[in-house]
Amino acid sequence: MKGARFDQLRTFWAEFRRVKSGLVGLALLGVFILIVLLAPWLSPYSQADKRWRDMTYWIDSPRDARPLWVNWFTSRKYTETQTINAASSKETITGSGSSTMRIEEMEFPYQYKAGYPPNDIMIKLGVTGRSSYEVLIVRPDGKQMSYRGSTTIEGAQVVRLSVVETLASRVYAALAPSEDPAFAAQKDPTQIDPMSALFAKAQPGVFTNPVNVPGTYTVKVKLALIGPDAKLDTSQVLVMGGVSGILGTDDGKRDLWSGVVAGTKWALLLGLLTSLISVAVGVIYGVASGYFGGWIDALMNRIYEVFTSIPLLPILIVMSAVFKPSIWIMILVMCVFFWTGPVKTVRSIALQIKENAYIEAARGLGASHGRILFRHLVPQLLPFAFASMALSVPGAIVTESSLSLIGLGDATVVTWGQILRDAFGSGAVLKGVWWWVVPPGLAIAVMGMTFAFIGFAMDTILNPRLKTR
Amino acid sequence: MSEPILVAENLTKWFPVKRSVGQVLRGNRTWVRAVDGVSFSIEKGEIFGLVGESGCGKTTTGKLIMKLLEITDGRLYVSGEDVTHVRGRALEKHRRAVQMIFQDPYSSMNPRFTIRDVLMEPLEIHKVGKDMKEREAWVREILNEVKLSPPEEFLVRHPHMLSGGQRQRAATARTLMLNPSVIVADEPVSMIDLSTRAEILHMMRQLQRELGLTYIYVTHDLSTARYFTDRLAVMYLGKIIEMGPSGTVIDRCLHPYTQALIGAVCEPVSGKVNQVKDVPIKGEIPAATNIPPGCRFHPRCLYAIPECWEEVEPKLVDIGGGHMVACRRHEEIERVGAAARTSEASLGIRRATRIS
Amino acid sequence: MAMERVLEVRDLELHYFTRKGVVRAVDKITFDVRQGETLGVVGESGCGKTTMGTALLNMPTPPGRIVGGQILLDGLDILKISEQEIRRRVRWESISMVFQGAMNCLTPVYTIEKQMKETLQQHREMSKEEARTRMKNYLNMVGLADDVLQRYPHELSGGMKQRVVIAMALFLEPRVVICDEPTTALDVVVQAQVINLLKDLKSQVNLSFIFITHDLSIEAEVSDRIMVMYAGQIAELGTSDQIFGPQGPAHPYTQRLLAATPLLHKEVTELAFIPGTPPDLVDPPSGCRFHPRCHVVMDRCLKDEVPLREIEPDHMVACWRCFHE
Amino acid sequence: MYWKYVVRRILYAALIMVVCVFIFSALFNTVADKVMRGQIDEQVKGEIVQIQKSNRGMHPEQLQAIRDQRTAQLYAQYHLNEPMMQRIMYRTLSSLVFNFGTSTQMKSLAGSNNVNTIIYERIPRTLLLFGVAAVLDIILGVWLGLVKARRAGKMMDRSTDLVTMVLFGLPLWWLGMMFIMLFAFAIPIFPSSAMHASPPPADALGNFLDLMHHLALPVITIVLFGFWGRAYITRNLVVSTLQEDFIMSARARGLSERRILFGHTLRSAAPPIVTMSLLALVVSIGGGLIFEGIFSWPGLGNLYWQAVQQNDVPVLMADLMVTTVLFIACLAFLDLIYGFLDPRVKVGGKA
Repeated sequence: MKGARFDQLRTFWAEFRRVKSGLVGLALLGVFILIVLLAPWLSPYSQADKRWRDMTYWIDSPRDARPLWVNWFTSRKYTETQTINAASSKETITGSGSSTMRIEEMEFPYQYKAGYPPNDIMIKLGVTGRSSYEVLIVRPDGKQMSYRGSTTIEGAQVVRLSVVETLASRVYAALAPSEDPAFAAQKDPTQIDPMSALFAKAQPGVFTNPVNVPGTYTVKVKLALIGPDAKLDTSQVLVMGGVSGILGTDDGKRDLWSGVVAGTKWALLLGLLTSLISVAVGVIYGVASGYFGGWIDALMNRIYEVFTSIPLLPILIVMSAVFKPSIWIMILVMCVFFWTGPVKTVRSIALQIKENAYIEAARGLGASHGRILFRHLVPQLLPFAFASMALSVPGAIVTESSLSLIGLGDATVVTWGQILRDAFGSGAVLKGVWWWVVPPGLAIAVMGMTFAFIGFAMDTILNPRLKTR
Repeated sequence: MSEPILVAENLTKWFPVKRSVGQVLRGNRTWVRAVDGVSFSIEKGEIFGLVGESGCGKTTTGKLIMKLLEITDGRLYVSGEDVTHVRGRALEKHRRAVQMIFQDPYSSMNPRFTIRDVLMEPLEIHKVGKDMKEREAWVREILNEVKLSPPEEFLVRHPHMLSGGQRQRAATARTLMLNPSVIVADEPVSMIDLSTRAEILHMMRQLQRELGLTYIYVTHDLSTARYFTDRLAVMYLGKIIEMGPSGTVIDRCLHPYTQALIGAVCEPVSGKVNQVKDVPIKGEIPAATNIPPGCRFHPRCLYAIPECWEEVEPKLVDIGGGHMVACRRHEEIERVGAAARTSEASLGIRRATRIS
Repeated sequence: MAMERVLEVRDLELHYFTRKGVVRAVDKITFDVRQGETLGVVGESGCGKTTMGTALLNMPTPPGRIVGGQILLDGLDILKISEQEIRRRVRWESISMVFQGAMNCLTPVYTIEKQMKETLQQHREMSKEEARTRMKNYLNMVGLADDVLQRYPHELSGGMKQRVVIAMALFLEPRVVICDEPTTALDVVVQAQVINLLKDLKSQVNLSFIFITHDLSIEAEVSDRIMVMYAGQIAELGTSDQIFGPQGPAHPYTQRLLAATPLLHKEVTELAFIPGTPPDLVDPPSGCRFHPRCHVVMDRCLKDEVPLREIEPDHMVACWRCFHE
Repeated sequence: MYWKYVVRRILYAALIMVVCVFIFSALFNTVADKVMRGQIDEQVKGEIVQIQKSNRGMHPEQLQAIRDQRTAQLYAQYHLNEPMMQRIMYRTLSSLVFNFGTSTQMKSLAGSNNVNTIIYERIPRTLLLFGVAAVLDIILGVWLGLVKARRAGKMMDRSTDLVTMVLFGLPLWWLGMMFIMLFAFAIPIFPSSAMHASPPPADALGNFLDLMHHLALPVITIVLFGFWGRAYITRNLVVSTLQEDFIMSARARGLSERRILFGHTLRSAAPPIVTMSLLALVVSIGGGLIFEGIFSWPGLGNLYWQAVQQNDVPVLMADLMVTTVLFIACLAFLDLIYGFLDPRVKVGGKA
């Protein structure tokens, strides 16, 4: 008996193998499953799933960065994001006891390779205890600008050069002499873009039409550690580039590749779970309705019709808006409306099978309803059930992402819909931030396609009439 | 005469017709009178034929005997026990005693089952046999019985890997699994090629002799019924209108409907090409929801007189030799028909063959 | 009988190209149809008789293809002319067909009138009145009332639909009408009525019928000549008297088939049967295709393919036993 | 016969509608009650302030009494103190007569906060957008389906099948986003949002052209997204109808291929083609409503966005009810078309 079952599977597989798109679908599904399994190794931010909305987790990555590979296609390159460790450091100790002060002098050389200037430079000083600092930037042409932290701070120091206002004026001060004097006189020092000017050639137009100069820009940091307990661990300079990671980042600095990878898990999970539950319910409902017939069938038909008369997404929107469900409840609610999918077909197939004499023969032999349903009817419907399961996965994923898009998703998980919502909400579409909008949508589409390929392939096997040869 | 093994008394099956809301409110109830008071008794070891056109209720009668349908009215006795409304244990017993062979060999077995699964199913349902080994041995024995040998070769096959004839053998094997006493065979050979038809009937008859089975042979084909059955009942619109020993019913039929049926049969003898067939009947069969008053055959009958629709329906009466007919004018018909019959009987000439 | 030959089929070959291999459904068959006769084609399921019928209209169902032979209609080879020519000169104009399962042969969304008129107009220029009269005439001829014209197919019973289809097959007055199992799905009484109708029509109109069925008894009722097919080939071809007469058929297959048919008015204790199953036409047996099931098989039957030869006037047989060499 | 069928189908749709409205009323009873109490409390508070202003000397206890009395009166008026079942029935009834009360946040164009007004001004816009799209979708879909059926199994058939599958799991609104990025920004030929330019052109023709210009991109998106699916359905139905006996019979009768394809095949397959395509379309619109939000098309779908964002429960509920009513009406309409096209329903018989 086991052998026979296996035999049927083998013939099914032999048929399936002939449909190329089905094989492509299976391969893609394999890729998605691999992505889920290898997520910790694939994504640079391994906690992306849990800390997607935790802004502190993303502090180290650039904002609004394009994907790395954009540079392969543009003539003017975007700066890559990179971390620079101290090239040299020098320690001087003054005073003793409670008035001990250690001066750490560190140099961070940055090789700037022309193209667009970095978005930002962030200096991270891993300090325990009290400290104050001074920053000096030396350009390849020798021009320098310095900046001193205004107060003494307890704990780690993080300096983001782009938002330090005084830096703008220092840059201005250093470069204004080279600028066209007439222009320089008009310009408000705080209105210049410090980052582009910092990396621009000192010549007229440095503020308005900067020509970026490649070379070594050195960030020199002088850190004063105050008190005997103050210690310095590691210090780094992060150059926030215009490109980062496989898919870039969003305006919350989140790495989109990590997001898409994390979303894969949820898409697969909610898609498969929803389709599994709803198809199981639908198949059993349809089989029972067709098999029992009579008033049971009539009643079940009425219930079915009520469910199919309710537009799916609107009711889900209102339910989500009112009850604010978690993703698990959402899956359950989707099932409540998704189960109707296979019912009609299953019922008509069941009616057809029921007409076969072997059902009557089984009854004549004294088989119970349960035996007939689960030994004769349901097994025949399994291939159809698998096909309709495959075909209802994309629906579930799209429904979830639609709900997320409108702001009703479960905010504690990262789904592709959530990413798209953030993108749409922050105007990415209107600003043309394509690397934020395209990947999650494409992921939904490809996953949908994966299951469509598999489902349609099974469908052609099941409907020999549609075969063209 | 031995003890009757199966007795049907006024067996009736009415199906309710689906009604619109309006009809429900007006209290109209219409029924399809599929089987409308059928009585017969079958002796052990007999082959009893039920013949008629589609929709005459012959298959429904078979299913009532199988108790696949609830009996609306009347009584059914098997081996002297009333099984009309049995349930539970008694129904289980009935299921083992009465089995059925279905018309379509292509649909009477689950295509996903192997022959082993098919034959094991009755044993599993009724928990017959101590273990798999005993069951399997029994399955092999039965397969040999129906000449599907060697059994090993057939056990692992799916129904679609068998020919129509082999499938019907397997279906027969299934009915034998539980040692039944009565087998209802519903058109067992009508969908099988002519060349193998006789083989199946031959096998069935052999089994009947060896195992002492009783058959109820349901068919529309008078020729095989004549060949295969001992006794024959002709049904029209849910009622038996003529019954008796097969040879008598066919050669000396008295009911106008039986005459029409027999006239309609084609036979492979020469010289008929330029003859118009004599089918003494008019109109089409009425719906079973709307059975004509009086004799239900009168609208199509060429012999009908006002009495036929004005008075009550004629009962089946025995006119000697177990030949029963339900027609008020059977005596006149017999007188008219006697002359014509002699010529018809001469058609059954033995054919010589060139070889062998 | 030296009647005019309406249709001559020469070495017709039709193969189905399936994944399993080439199925030789019709394998080099040769026969003719004469003016005013009914030619019966009989055989078990899968012997190629229906396929042969559709081939005569040059309308094989895919994946089938006519791969060889000639079909001569009054001397014109219809396999050589264009699709448009076939449509104009052959289909329905010269050869019409009553398909198996005539219930499904009427388009469900049109009234009978529309379907009949459409066919008429495709082939004949005639006024509305003329068309109407003609349609009514033919419907009356098959025993139907005029009001059938306004009905949709689903409003008619099986027997009525069968009659409509027959009326349609006749009303262009073709040379040949192919009837493929026209009575199989019908009840005995209705079947007899349809047979009577065909007999009646045959006496009224002078055209030829090809009557395809699996039931020898029906052939005995309607056909002047009978062609017995086995495994895509002709086993025997003879007149009704030759096949059903006291002498009996010549081919062992026909003999056995006939002996397997029970007779109504005769007490028969044992019926004959043919052991085994029809062969797989992807890989048919060598020599005579019937040899594995034959009860009088000889050595020669296994080796040599057997030709169809005339053993007496109008009687052709493909059996080594019957040839006296 | 057909009219009897029409009446029955419409009555049945009405019944289904009542059941749906009842389900919604029961499901969202608690929330709706809470919102209503909030609105009443707010209203009473306002009235009390008015009373306080007009007679300043009023005793706080007296004010409290008036307030309690007024609240109780309004509660009674809106059946808020009755048992739950009765409240649900009351809500069902008032929904059925399209009495949805007042919104909490949103206003109509004219500034009314009557939910009906808010909803009604949006219905025609949604119907315009999806109606135009549906017509184009069906025309293109059936055309492509026929082309595919005629070349079943050929390159063209398979490649369009591929497109159908690729688009199968794609959210319509995402395609909308892509098209906006492409055709409103990268190559700015269409406006990215709304129904009219602001300010709208004054003359009627200009106004119409402006509307068409704004309509174009969302309609193109819907049609490009959907018509493949319609083609797929049409193709499959036509291919399986082509295998029917009556087609073989028609061919044997010498009818031309054109006549067989259009006259017999398409006409016979029409009832299922029309209903299945329309059904798929209606269902996809049910799921694609929020697509309006992407284009800021001010219809019923966009209303969901706004109502969700402003947490306006009465508007949300009313939107749901109206969408459901439209949906059920569409389904009923489909069956009526089917009945009209299929003589088995139209003239009676088994259907």
